[in-house]
Amino acid sequence: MLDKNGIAKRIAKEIKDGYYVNLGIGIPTLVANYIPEGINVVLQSENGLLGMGPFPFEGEEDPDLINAGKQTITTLPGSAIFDSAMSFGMIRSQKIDLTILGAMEVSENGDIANWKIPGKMVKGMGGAMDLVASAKNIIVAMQHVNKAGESKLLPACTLPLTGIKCIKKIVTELGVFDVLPEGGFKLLERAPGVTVDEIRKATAGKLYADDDVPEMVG
Amino acid sequence: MLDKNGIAKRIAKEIKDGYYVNLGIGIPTLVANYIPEGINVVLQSENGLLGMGPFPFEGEEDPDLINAGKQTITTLPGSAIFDSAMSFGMIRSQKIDLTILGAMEVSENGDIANWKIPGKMVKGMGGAMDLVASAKNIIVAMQHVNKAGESKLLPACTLPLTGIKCIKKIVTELGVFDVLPEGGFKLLERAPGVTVDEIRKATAGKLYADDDVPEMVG
Amino acid sequence: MINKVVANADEAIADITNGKTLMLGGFGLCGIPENCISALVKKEVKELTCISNNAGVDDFGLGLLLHKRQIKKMIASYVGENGEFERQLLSGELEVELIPQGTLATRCLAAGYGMPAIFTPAGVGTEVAEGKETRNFNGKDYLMEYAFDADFAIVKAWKGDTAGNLVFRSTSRNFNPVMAMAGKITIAEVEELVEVGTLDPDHIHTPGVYVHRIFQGKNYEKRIEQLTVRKVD
Amino acid sequence: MINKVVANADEAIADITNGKTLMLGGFGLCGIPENCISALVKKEVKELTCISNNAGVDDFGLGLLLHKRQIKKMIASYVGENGEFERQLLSGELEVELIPQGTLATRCLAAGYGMPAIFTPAGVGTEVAEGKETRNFNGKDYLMEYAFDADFAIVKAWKGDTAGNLVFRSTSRNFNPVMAMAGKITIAEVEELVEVGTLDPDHIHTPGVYVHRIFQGKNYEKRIEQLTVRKVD
Repeated sequence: MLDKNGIAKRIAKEIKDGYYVNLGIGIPTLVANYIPEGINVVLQSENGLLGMGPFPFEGEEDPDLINAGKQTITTLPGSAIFDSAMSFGMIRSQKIDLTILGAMEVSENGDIANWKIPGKMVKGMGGAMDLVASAKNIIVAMQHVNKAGESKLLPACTLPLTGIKCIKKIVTELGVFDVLPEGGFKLLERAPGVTVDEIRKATAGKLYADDDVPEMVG
Repeated sequence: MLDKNGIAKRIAKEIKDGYYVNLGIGIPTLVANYIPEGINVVLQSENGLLGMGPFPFEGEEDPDLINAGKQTITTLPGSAIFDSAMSFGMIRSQKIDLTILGAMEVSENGDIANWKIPGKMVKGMGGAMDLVASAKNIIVAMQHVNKAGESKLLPACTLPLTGIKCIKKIVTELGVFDVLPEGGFKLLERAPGVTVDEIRKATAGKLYADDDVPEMVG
Repeated sequence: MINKVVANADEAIADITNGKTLMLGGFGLCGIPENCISALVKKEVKELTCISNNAGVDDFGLGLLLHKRQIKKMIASYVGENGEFERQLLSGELEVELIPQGTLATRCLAAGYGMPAIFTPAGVGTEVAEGKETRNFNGKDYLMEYAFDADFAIVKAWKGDTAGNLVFRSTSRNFNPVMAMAGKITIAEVEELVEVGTLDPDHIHTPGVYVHRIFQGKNYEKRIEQLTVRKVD
Repeated sequence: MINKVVANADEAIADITNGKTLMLGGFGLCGIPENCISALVKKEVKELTCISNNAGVDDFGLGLLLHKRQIKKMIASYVGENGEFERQLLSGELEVELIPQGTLATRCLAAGYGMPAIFTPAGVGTEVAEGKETRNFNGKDYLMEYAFDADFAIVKAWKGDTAGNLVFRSTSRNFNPVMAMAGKITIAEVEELVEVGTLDPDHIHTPGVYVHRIFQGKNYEKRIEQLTVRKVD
């Protein structure tokens, strides 16, 4: 079973040299810590920055320089700043190679719900709807089941949707899954020590698993 | 009767303090020479400049700094440079107070033709169609009749249109005319030494002229 | 050049009356027009519709207007950091329209660029699409979204000149330039007001033609919402 | 950062083959990609569709490609300064589509901003509107115009860094930034190629994400089309 950092670490392997990547809030943010050495990657923050750097050193924080999570950050040599229209312009025109974000639910046809729980205070979708509707490659990083123990990989989402037919891959504490074009979750890798049966039990949507699904390599 | 500079000088009186103005090629360009003292006006050039200054001094021309007529020009303190999308963005959103341009024909309902003569080489509309479709206030500067002696103020344009129902005012060598919302040319001022009859004779479209149309004041 | 300078925030917002629609720049608390917000609080203008990516925090930014019940309707993409907001929303005192962040930005752009509507895939198949025209281009569905129609845009820039040309600093740029283009009347407050000729024409983010009033703000607090730092090793 | 540097124009355009659609920045002869145009002439690539505001003059700019009959179709707003162009047009050798300048710019913007179509009033009621959808918004008619779909965009900037960030100088900016955003592959030639970290992130006109290849050009002629000067008194 993976912890949050394990999920982030596994997702980082999906990032290829030369990628522009948008990281959502939560586990996705941790992915930045595991980008392999020697790989040139540029992080986009949708409030208007390409080339997001690490947090500033204490005392060097700049209130004018934040990321989409409102955290103080830094730029890097080669960074570029732009306005919100251009930021979502480049997202819509698919200049961002990979988007990684969290989810409350993903359906077996790739729908995602991650912004609203009826009856609870709704904070808003922020840039999530734009990102999922536009990105050519979206990976979801999330826990496999919710706090009530219910599967988050579902035949159909029960919560209000953020986007439809858009999620390509999911990484949870239990494994790595492709969302198949024809529908269904294809188990690609098991998390260390996790069996296919355990994964099947935790997955409400249709699960496809070969007999010899490999265990994730650390 | 006015010469080209006279037409330009008369049009310059229409420019009010605080106006952003786009000047077309030809007579409109001359208007810049007659903007009254003490009036603050900013000239827009649609290739991407607000605050167009005079021609450069000999030897100080900069090939990177031209106006929409491709002439070398200068900037002024307070000038701003932008790309073509923003330039026409501000034109479409009517941030430009006044557009002055030439015409081959204007109809009594405010249509304008100024870009194409069938059978002749067509150079293109450039920014003219955008300007006439968007500007809230357009003045045409032109000769009253063409080289064949035919009126250019017509019941309906005979040449391919540049825009429809857009011209508000016309200044020719013979006088100043409003294009009435209900159709027709309303003579506001006669050029020095020109009679209403002479104007009527040169105007093919419907002309409204009071008995006491004033002569233009120099 | 045309001089756009007014004395201060009070003068800049003097004609903002009850019931107007305002756009306010900023992302979180970054790049918000602090002086104008304070002046709006002081003026006690009410029943405002505010278009802004966020709604401030309890005691800063738009939270100050919420606290005084001056906002009737909030159009935003994310309103998560504000307890008073939540209270008013749940009690029905406050109308809220949540729209995708890119749609928010592009509806501003559309207004500034004289485009009555734009097409975006954001929200297709979700409740955001309800009641909206969906249209397929090249095999992909898009929603048609309308340009905003705001009475006033209020933005905050780093530097500005007397002709209204604006330069923004770092990510405090965010929504400010697109909103500056979108207001029927645009008010800019700047940290430093300079003479014309000081700013490089090649590096002006918002040309003065879009700005109707400009003034030098004061006492910028620039509060940080999420302070995240590294320790020096 | 991601390194986008290629050695020269020949390498930059190596995969531009016959029949491709190219966007080329510039207004008149101002800000045109001189090096890439020369390389295209040398490569003798043919049957190009060129999207550019103008078509150069007889012996410079796109006129060089026209002279060698490399252009099959020209999409432009104004083509007035070119005798060879006129000859090929009248003889039927060259297809020409003339479109309003603002429509040209905004169809580039649409491509760069992922908007499949835009609405503009330009051309309503004229032959430009033929065959196009007209739609009324708020009492005014607009044409729906589609985003461009160009295989390559070729632009010229003043400075650029190895990550592809671009800065333009004065009115040589014109169509270059919007075309840079619009190409499936974007090639930038620059007068000065600098290391990352040299350009101010706040003053980059085109972020590197839009640029796929960049190289330092040479021997810029920067020809002036209409030299207009004042005499020193």
